[in-house]
Amino acid sequence: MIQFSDITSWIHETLSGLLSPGLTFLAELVLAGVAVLAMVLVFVVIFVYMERKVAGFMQLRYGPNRVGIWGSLQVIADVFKLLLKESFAPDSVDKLLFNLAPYLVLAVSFMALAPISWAPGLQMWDTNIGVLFISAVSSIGVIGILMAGWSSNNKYSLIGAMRSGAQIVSYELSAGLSILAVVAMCGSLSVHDIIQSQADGWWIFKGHLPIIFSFVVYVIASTAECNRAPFDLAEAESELTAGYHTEYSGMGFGIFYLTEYINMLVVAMVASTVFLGGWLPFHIYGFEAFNHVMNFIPSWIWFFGKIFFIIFLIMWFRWTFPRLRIDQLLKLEWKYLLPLSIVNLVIVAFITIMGWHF
Amino acid sequence: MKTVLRYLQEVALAFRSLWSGLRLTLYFFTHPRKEIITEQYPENRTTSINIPERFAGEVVLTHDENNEHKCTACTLCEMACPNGTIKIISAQVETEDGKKKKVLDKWVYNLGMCTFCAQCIDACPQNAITMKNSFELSVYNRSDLIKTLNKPGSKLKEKS
Amino acid sequence: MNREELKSYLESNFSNCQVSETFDFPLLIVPKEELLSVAGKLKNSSETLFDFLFCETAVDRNPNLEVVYHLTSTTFRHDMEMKVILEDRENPEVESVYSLWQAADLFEDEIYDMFGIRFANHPNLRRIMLGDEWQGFPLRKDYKDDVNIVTL
Amino acid sequence: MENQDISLPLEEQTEEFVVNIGPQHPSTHGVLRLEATLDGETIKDILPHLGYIHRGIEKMTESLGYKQSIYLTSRMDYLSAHINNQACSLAVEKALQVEVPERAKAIRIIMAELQRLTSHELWWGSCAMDIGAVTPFFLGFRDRERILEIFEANTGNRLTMNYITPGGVMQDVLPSFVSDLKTLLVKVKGYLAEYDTLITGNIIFQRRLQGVGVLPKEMAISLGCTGPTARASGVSCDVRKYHPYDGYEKLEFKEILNDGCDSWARYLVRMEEMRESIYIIEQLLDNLPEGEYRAKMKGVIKLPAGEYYQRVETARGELGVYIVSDGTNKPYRMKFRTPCYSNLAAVKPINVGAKIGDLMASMATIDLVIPDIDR
Repeated sequence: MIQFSDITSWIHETLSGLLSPGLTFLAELVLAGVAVLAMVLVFVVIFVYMERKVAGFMQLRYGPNRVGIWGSLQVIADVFKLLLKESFAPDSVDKLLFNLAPYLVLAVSFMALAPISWAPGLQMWDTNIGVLFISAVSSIGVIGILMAGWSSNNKYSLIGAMRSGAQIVSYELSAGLSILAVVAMCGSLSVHDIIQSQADGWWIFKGHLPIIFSFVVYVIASTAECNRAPFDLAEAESELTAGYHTEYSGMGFGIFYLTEYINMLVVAMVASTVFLGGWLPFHIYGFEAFNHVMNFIPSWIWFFGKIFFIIFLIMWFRWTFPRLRIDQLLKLEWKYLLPLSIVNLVIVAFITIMGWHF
Repeated sequence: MKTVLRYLQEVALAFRSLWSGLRLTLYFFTHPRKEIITEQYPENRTTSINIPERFAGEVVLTHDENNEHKCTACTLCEMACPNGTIKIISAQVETEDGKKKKVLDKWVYNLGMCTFCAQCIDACPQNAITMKNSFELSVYNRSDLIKTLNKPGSKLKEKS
Repeated sequence: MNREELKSYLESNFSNCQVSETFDFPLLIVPKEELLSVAGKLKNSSETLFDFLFCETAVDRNPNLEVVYHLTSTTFRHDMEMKVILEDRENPEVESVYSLWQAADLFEDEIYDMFGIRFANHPNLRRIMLGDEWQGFPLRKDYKDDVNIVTL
Repeated sequence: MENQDISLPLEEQTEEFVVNIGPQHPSTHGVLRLEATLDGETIKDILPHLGYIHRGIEKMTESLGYKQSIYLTSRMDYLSAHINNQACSLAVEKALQVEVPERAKAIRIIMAELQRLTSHELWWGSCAMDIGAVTPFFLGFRDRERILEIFEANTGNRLTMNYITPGGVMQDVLPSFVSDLKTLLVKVKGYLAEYDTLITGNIIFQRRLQGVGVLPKEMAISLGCTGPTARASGVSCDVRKYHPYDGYEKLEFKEILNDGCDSWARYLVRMEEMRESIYIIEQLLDNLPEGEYRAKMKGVIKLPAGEYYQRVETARGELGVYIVSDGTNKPYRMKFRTPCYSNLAAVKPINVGAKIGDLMASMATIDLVIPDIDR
């Protein structure tokens, strides 16, 4: 079977044969960037379609079913519509910040994709602080949201942005702490090492109750970080019409929409990497035949399958639950999730020191 | 200890309440054939669409097979209409025995103004008009909404 | 109290008001100056306890204007109607009953908007439906529409 | 700037923030404009501005006849169209002293209670949507659709039926009416159980409504609130009990009261009212009287001169019809005391000091229909 590492090393060798080392590096950068961009856009298109279908089926309707087979081309049509629309800026906005904000948000969410390991050997940047980098970078996005809300010169936008700021700053903590639990167990921040440490079983299975708890906390906190319902206070369409992107139209709005799905992708990737073994197959200790069958399924299917599972969870929440109020939201974080996460981390540290995990 | 227990019980109850909701939406998600209720309108217009007999679509002046209607041009429907949808234009004709008589010339019906309240049908002493259950009433031109309901050449049905 | 009892109660207790009846309720016609004292008595007297103003409106009996109050009691479940007749058509003004029944706030705004009756001591009298730039008071009988949409 | 707290140091003084909620806003469900003064997320003051859908129905009735005015009333509270028509018809019948046939009365009550069910189902969906859950909205509409199908088959229209008319009802119900309703009611009971699983039991939903928008009993009476809004504050005000019409006095039903006073109490009252409506319909279905469906009346109605007041219980509260007649075929003055107009008054006092999210929650449970406010 062809390994992704073979492909990457083949590209590297071919390019080195043709170009000088500096140019090779540049060419590889461009290639990797384009590849990730294309990959992510394909993912987002699938996610948007999936979201609409999931929402439709849960709400007793079909969802899009007119453009293409089962409405599969609806998203493409919508992207074209957004591209063709005028990106309109009202008179009273701060033009520079208003136009900059969507791109800042987009850039930040792309940065968070850098240390992700897509498949064996297919990783852009295997840094030793990978997980830390992702959680650090993904919280910069809130600056873009605040910029959008402030520069729009609209009261709804401002309230939405302020809510979003309060929310992301708070939930960043418990998301970080729940990842830290796994980091404490495997002893490395590198994405590659975390995946390798799960070769004999995913952390969610071999980490006892504390890691399961961390997983639950992480899913809750990351839903909040993505501004998805039931934590979609920044948009809260029944209160603030559309929150921080009320004034955006055309592709400006399109980019915010895109970013929401990229953020979901990042969150799902981190969750599947840290808790569900990344691209590693599902193994049961002792059942060699079963494990062999599992090994036969390609690694990218495993990875994408886990991503889609997490994404489905997040969508399922969105189309079932009512929204929280802002004070309840902050109370949930500061009074429940954060203290429990800290206690959990202490327990995890204790287990790790005693060597009780598998 | 008791408070901790009660606290944990509360948390468990909270999760259970959330889970029961999730289970319902999951049920909807996994049983699309049974649960989806969307009407696929343009496709089902000849098959499964259900328009009740009494559905108030538009007013029609019933004509029988001899192209005769029952309207005597008494204008009660015109008076009963709350928003001036109906205009009865009558003509004076001379009958064979020399008497002047009012007959219907044009029964003008402005569909664009009609609210389908059926008061005209209620007011008609001859039962000349009824509601038809047609529902695809849109036209491209607003003037097409103003209809003349009596068919050309039709005449009053003689009382037998 | 049933209707007859209420009527005789009103007759015996409010001597300077006129008592009659409509199809549904006993009717008390109150002089404009005594509105607040009579209404206050009706609300607070332990025999009547009219604590619920369920409707307040006006009627233009050209040339007089009438303000009509419909009262009920959540304790005794008897109803009555109270009327104030305003003879000044140019500058009609009557005391607001907001201090007794807060429901009067919106009702009186609407009456002012539609009939031009001013209510003294109303907390926020404004043209609630039509907006400040509207000329005239539409529900008065002498109001002339440019276009009457009904008889068009 | 005049409301600033001068005792604070300059950098801690904050300006008030005036936000127009509406006229086009997803959760005012129509064109209502609330001018809200905010301090951060907290509401300091609310001033409602009305009239965006004011059609002057009261003025129009003065140029129309009685029958034609009745059809206008379905446009006020479009979710209680039957009940609005019933109110006017009752007023006219009372003035003319017409005896309505028993069958017509029974049909009227069934239709009115079905109407209350549709209204509450729609309210349930939109209430949950205001809190942020979108799926219930579709469930509410699905269930309402089933009842609208019955309306459509029997009356010819779905929303503004103009079915109840002075003297009875416009046309007799279909022969399959009773059996249709029986299958429908079984379904609706299942739907109500679904509502409870999805939303009523949900902890987030409960926490969003409990203790929010508290309307004390005295305030509810003083503000003139009626309907479920007042009954959730413990004010007993069901017109069907105190001033029964069309034969409600013969039926057995409870007036749903709750002493909670908050949004959660209002939610529970409405949910319980749906069950009570089903119970009322069930009592009538088994022995629907035979006979005429309409009393004979003249083509043009003229009321004797005088004043008439008729009240009924719509889905939102007490609807009063005040007719002043001068003996001609047109009303001299017709006033509609609509429930939403009075309930609107409660929006300000119960929301001052609450959060914006709470405003949506308490507005949703008061259940305002804007055309009913503006008329």
